[in-house]
Amino acid sequence: GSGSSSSSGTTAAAGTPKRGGNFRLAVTGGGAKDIMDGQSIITKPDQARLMTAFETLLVYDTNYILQPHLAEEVTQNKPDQWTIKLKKGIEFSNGKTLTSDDVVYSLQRILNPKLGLFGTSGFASLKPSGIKKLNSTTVQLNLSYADAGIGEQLGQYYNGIVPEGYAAFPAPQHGTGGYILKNFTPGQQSVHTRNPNYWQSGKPYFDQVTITDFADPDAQVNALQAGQADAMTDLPFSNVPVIKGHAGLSVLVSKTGGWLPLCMAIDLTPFTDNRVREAFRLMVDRPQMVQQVLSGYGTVANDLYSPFDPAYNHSLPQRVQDIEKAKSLLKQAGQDGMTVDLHTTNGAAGMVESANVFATQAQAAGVTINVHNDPNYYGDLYLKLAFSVDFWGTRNYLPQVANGSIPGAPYNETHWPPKSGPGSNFLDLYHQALTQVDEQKRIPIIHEMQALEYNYGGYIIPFFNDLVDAYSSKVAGFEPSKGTLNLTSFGNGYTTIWFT
Amino acid sequence: MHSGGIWGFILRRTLLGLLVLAVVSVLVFAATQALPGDPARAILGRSATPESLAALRAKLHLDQPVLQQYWNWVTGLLHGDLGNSLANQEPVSTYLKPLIINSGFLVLLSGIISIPLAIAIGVWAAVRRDKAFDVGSSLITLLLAALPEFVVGVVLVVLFATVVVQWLPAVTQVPPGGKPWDDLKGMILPVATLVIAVTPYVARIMRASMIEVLESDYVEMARLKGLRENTVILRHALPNALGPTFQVIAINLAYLAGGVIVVEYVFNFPGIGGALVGGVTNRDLPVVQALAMLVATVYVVLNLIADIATILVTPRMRTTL
Amino acid sequence: MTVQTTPSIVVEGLRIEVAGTGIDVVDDVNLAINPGEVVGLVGESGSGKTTVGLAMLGHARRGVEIVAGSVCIDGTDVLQLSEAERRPLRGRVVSYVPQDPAAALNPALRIGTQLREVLEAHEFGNNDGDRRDRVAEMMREVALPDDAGYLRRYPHELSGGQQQRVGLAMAFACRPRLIVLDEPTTGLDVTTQAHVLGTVRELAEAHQVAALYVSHDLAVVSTLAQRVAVLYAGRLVEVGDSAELFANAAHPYTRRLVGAIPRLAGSRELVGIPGRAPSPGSRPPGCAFAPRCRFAESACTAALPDLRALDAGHKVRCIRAETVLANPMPFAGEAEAIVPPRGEGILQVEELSAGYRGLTVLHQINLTLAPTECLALVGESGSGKTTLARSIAGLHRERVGRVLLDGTELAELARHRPREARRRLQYIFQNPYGSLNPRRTIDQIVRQPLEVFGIGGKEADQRVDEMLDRVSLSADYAGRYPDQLSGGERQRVAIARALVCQPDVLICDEVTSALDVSVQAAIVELLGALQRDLGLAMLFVTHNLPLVRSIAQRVAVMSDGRIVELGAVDQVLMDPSDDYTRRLLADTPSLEAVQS
Amino acid sequence: MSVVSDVAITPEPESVTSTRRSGSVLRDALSLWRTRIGLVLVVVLVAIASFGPYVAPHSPTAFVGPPFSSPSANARLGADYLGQDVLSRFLWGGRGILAMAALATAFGLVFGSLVGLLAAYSRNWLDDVLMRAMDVILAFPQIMLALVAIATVGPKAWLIVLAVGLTTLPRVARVTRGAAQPIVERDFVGAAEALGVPRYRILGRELLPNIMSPLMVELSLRLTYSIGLIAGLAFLGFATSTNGPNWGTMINQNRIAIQTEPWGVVLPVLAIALLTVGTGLVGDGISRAAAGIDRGRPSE
Ligand SMILES: Nc1ncnc2c1ncn2[C@@H]1O[C@H](COP(=O)(O)OP(=O)(O)OP(=O)(O)O)[C@@H](O)[C@H]1O
Ligand SMILES: Nc1ncnc2c1ncn2[C@@H]1O[C@H](COP(=O)(O)OP(=O)(O)OP(=O)(O)O)[C@@H](O)[C@H]1O
Ligand SMILES: [Mg+2]
Ligand SMILES: [Mg+2]
Repeated sequence: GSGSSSSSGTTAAAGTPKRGGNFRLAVTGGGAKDIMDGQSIITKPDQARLMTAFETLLVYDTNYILQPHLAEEVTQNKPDQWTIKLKKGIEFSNGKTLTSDDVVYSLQRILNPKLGLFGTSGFASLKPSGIKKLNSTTVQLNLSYADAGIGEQLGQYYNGIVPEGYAAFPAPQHGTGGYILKNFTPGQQSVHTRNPNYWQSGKPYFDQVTITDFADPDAQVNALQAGQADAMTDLPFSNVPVIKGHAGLSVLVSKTGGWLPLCMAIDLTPFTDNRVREAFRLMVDRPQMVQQVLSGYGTVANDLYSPFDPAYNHSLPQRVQDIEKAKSLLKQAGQDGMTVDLHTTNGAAGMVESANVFATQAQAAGVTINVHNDPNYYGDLYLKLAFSVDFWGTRNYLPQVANGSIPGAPYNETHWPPKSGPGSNFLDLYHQALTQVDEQKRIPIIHEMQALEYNYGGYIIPFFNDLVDAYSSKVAGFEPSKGTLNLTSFGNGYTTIWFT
Repeated sequence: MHSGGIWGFILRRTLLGLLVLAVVSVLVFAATQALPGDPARAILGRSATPESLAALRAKLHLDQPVLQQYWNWVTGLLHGDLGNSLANQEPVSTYLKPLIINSGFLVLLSGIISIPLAIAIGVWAAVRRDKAFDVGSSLITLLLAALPEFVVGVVLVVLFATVVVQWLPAVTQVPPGGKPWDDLKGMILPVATLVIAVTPYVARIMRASMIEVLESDYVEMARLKGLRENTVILRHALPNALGPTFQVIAINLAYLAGGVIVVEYVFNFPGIGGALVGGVTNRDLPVVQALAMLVATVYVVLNLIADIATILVTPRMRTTL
Repeated sequence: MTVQTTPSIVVEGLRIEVAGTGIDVVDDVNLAINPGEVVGLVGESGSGKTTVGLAMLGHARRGVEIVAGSVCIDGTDVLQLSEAERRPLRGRVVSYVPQDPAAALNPALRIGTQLREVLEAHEFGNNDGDRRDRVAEMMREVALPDDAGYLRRYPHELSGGQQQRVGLAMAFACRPRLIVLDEPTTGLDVTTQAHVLGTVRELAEAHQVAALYVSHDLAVVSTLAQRVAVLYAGRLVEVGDSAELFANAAHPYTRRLVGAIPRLAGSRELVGIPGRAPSPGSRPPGCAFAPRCRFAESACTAALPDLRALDAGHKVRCIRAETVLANPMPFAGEAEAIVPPRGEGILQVEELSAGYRGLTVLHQINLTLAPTECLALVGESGSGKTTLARSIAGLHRERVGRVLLDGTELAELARHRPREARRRLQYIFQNPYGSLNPRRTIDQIVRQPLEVFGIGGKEADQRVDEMLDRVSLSADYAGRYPDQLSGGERQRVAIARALVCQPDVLICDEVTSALDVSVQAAIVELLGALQRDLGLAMLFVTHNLPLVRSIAQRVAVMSDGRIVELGAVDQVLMDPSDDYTRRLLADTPSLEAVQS
Repeated sequence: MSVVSDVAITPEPESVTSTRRSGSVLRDALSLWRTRIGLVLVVVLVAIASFGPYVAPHSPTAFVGPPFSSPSANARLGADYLGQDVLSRFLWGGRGILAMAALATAFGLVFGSLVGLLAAYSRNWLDDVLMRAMDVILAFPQIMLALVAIATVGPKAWLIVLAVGLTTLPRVARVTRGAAQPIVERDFVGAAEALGVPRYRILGRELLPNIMSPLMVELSLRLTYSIGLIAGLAFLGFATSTNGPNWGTMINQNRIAIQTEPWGVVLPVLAIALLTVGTGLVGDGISRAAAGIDRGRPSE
């Protein structure tokens, strides 16, 4: 159905928006490998940058419900066919009007395997040949098999709509978004100036957005406190009291479906044996995790992701710590008193901490965990490790599976599913689920998939962490959201926030 | 004959310096070769495919024999070509240039402030030997000299930027294309940290050497000749006391080049420090190599200058060269 | 000698203490110097000469302070003035020539600058022109070139003698009333020394400047000073005309000093003074010399005798002066007949040339040393004595030619020589302060050779004790460290170390030049005795000609790395055939001049 | 040649005129209040570092409350970034740093002085070669060399010790050489050579004892720097373990909350500061007592 074009309201308190100012955002996790691409990101600053210039056909609102954005509406007319209808009069920042050609180009670009883009795997059911332009504002997607997940894919922030012929930075970056890239130095800073002919009237409010990479949260917080930044991502949970106590600074806590899994590669020793995986899942004291890692800013999880998905399996029993059982399982597996390396990195707030807390909890079961904090984690080691920590944002079940739990998924840390034994049918179930248009029929399949991962999977998911960001009270328009990205999807592309 | 002596000396020293640099280059190259992990993969990261890896390796000459690679690298250096950063394909020179300027300015500023300050303190302490100033300053310098600079940095931030008062920015921001001197306020704390790190040591050396000179017969003689005290100190004592200090000053300036690494980390200062840490962790060999060579060269040049300066203030050495 | 009625400087009751402690460095010093008069201040090292000298300028070195007395220059008491008021006096009214010219000239400043700044500091002359002229004039007066080029030189580009003369020029620059010269010729060879002394005498007379000449070398003083004040343990013990003093000294100490001076004429034993001068703090009550004095009686130690006048201008601080005067001056008679060298050479040097970094400083030296003979090697500084000695001892790298021990050639470096050769040939260094390892006890030091030559246990202990005893060091020295010994004692240790392994040949390089006259005499005494008793062959290097008489049978005179004369001592010293030797003898200051 | 007086009246350490034996240097140093204070500081902190673990109320990794919770009966000085007991972690956190610093310094001192002595004694090509080699190492700032080393092998304790020790070596070597050169010129070395005393004995018995005082000064100075360096590396995140108790790491982990729960930073910063200041004071004391060593002696 159709919905309002504005995906987030403005808090009454903030009053009427005002124009002007340079919004300075402090982000960690960047580096020399920073990029700018309307359809891909490597680091967190990349997310912040992408949102300045690029928008998607659909967007998730603060309650994680899909809303039309560039598209007037997106409908699944047949199990294997979707139709996209564009809004009229939307222009790219270089003045070019948005047409179906751009949509076709964007989707084709996403499908191009050579580019190794984020979205590719989500569109497994779509072949380039299946993308049909009906008229200047309508595009039809003919799938090679039924897929109910396309809509959600079109709402993923990284599947931005780019102009025909688009290429990543250093090529010029022109999107439909609120800002135009002025300059960009990887690992340091990018500056974005207001897009004068943005399609949402009156928006955006800032004259300029400056995104600065920070080496560590400490410097970030210092900058915020010293008034050198207007907002920062991933405020260390431990710092919330500090900022809250600090006049002129506010904390934005968003209960999201974000999660920091401990990833066991099911095909690498010692985790080839599910008894070991089971034991490890039982060693975790999840409430303590929430307490120590998140300072309570999170909710206990049950080794499953996508909590907001209507199809989330609430019937599975909540796992609790059981050291004795864990011990006996390890004994059976002949792994009692084992030692394992756990790799992590300062990728997202809490990644190192949860590794350390887990290490301490594991001691109780006589397991020694050597935590390696490797800054080059995502460069060299990622996806090749037996035991590692990673971070994910809110996403519904099927899109997430597409991203991380099937062969060919770009970020399959656990190397799920197994070739044989329980779980080996996971892929079939996935395809069944996709082809199943009827929601009621789809849910049982998904529940079965979740049960498999719950019992045999490689993920330990102790909690869903809240996204905690901090910003100067000079900035208005932020409000909590269940969405993936920080700062309410970076102020929905810096168009829904302003300086009071 | 004297000047000839000097030139000969300078020549010898320069050659020695070059020799040192040559050896350094070999070491640097060897060390960076020893860095584990495949740079090609490090670059491609998530999106690595066997083909793209192979292609990139070839592009980076990683497939060539080590000696060949070393030769390419050195010849590159001599032509001012530092190769391309593995992390972001741009030339190392363009990537490092702004950072070097930033760090350079930081070091320079710290040097310009700390060295004269140190000399002044040292001289005055020696002149007022065992008086209040001497005792006080020598104690303070002693305490400060002992403190690691990251401790100093953290304390300064706490005092002046966050907890106690918030007069100064806690982090230094140099927008790309911007110059560090645009935001001098942001330079205060990093510079202060480095100054505190360097001044005490130099001051103590200066004091010691000045005292040694003040005790010498010729200073006593100068007094017995009825010269005014400031003539005695400025004309007779100071020049002789400076000589031995130059080496120390040089070493400390070179040390600054290392000190920045930590300080830049504390203040999130965009300089070679961050680049080095990043380069090391990203296996960005060209960057690490370039920085190592840069710092080594700075060291060698500074020492050369110090040697020459020492010669200039010590006539005796000119002839006994 | 003209004694003027109005002395230009009068020192009274001067007392100087080690700061803070009540320990006196010098006390009760009274002196008067007339214009144009040169007064000698003589005393052993540590007696307080420099301290007194500096007090003339109202200056006390770091750690000592002037606590009492007055120093009146033309009526104004320097000590009463504030530091600020003294400054204009220094260099203008009273000036100072330091002990060590090399150290006293600023290495970083051209000598011209250093000369000119004195004049500038005291606004001497109306303009730079005057001052430039004055500097040139001074340079001429001290017989140095006055051209701009020379003035642009740095101190290190001058020889020791030249540096000292620059010092003099500086001192005389503002035509002061009083000038204090602190051993200005120590370290200079006799020839240069003679020049400097000459200059001083002339200038003092020409400008009617009063001069206080500080020295530990009586012979030198005797050639220069009209009156002499003898300082012992910080107190004046005798003051009088030099001739009078040397002819019949009234104080036992003065007598022993005179006796300790080697003479050119008449070969004779040297008699050193037993014991050592007490240092500040450890000075005995009563007469400080009493413990070393053979005239001493109980009264001497009871109370400090005061300085009383014997006759006009002759004062002495001794209650037994009359008795002393009754005795003849201790000029011991002929030494026992010198043992004639027997057998042929034990040590031969053939065609030996040596140098430093290519620059040759020794040219084809030929020498033969017979067993039990003592051959003296004399020559002024820089003539190559040490180089030769070191080459023989195997401590010098760059050499050609042969050194043979009992006919067998020796390797260049001691390390490559056979153990036996190393044992038989021993070397004693010029400076006892450098040749003993400050971190090892006397026992360890003396024992070292024995260890090297594999002698240990009982025998070693016994030999060490024996040796220490021979050099008359009591057993309790064994446990001490060198810095707890006096220069003389150190040199004794060095001798003990050399002799403990019973060598046949001993090479001594200026073993006494670092020591006071009295100590020097004692050491020479000892060496002579040992050489005779142990039947050593000895090569005795020195630049002190008179000393040769007291110890050697033959003497070789060296000049510019060549041996210019070689013969029996009497023959060489009495009628030298080489005129370099003659000049050397002429320049050598000696007491004879005064006495006859 | 002038003659020094035999007495050594020492109104002030720096004007000592006679050679000091290392023993007496230490004694003199101890008579200086700064040395005493320094020694007290060092002793106290070494005690804390080495015995702390035995008196620590909790395991350094035990959770005693929410992160950065304020001091309570259970956690006297509050909890750290993970809710671990700050006090316990502080008590545990000195050992590693201290041990590594000590080892590194020892390494640098032993080999540094060896190189220095060799260079000074062999007044020939060997001298040049050795010193140039030192120059090469010196050309890198200590921290840089350590960083590269750690990057190659990872933050292993032995590697950190080695890297820090290696960067200490040339600095010690220089000082040793400088101190030994005048000694080598002294006659007693010549005397030993004339006797044919073997080289190693000359190095060990004639030279080494005479440079003890500068070496002792160097020892404390280098220890000071090693502590700072190792703590600094930990501060940069290069510690042997990510959550192991370590003063350097503590600062980094807890400085984020310095405003609300300062103990987690203040304690380690204080500890490191006092320790380095302590070693510094001792070093200064020794150098003052040893000052004037080999001065005032006639140079021939
Ligand atoms: N700064 C000082 N502190 C303590 N004692 C001192 C100091 N200077 C000199 N003395 C002592 O005062 C005494 C006299 O010293 P002074 O230098 O005047 O003797 P000197 O006769 O000049 O000796 P020399 O012939 O070696 O020059 C010596 O015993 C010396 O130890
Ligand atoms: N280490 C050296 N390097 C270069 N030249 C030297 C060195 N030592 C001595 N000479 C030169 O060799 C010559 C002889 O020196 P040597 O020390 O043998 O003279 P000497 O007779 O012992 O003098 P002195 O009486 O002062 O001891 C001198 O011209 C001296 O300048
Ligand atoms: Mg004197
Ligand atoms: Mg000599």
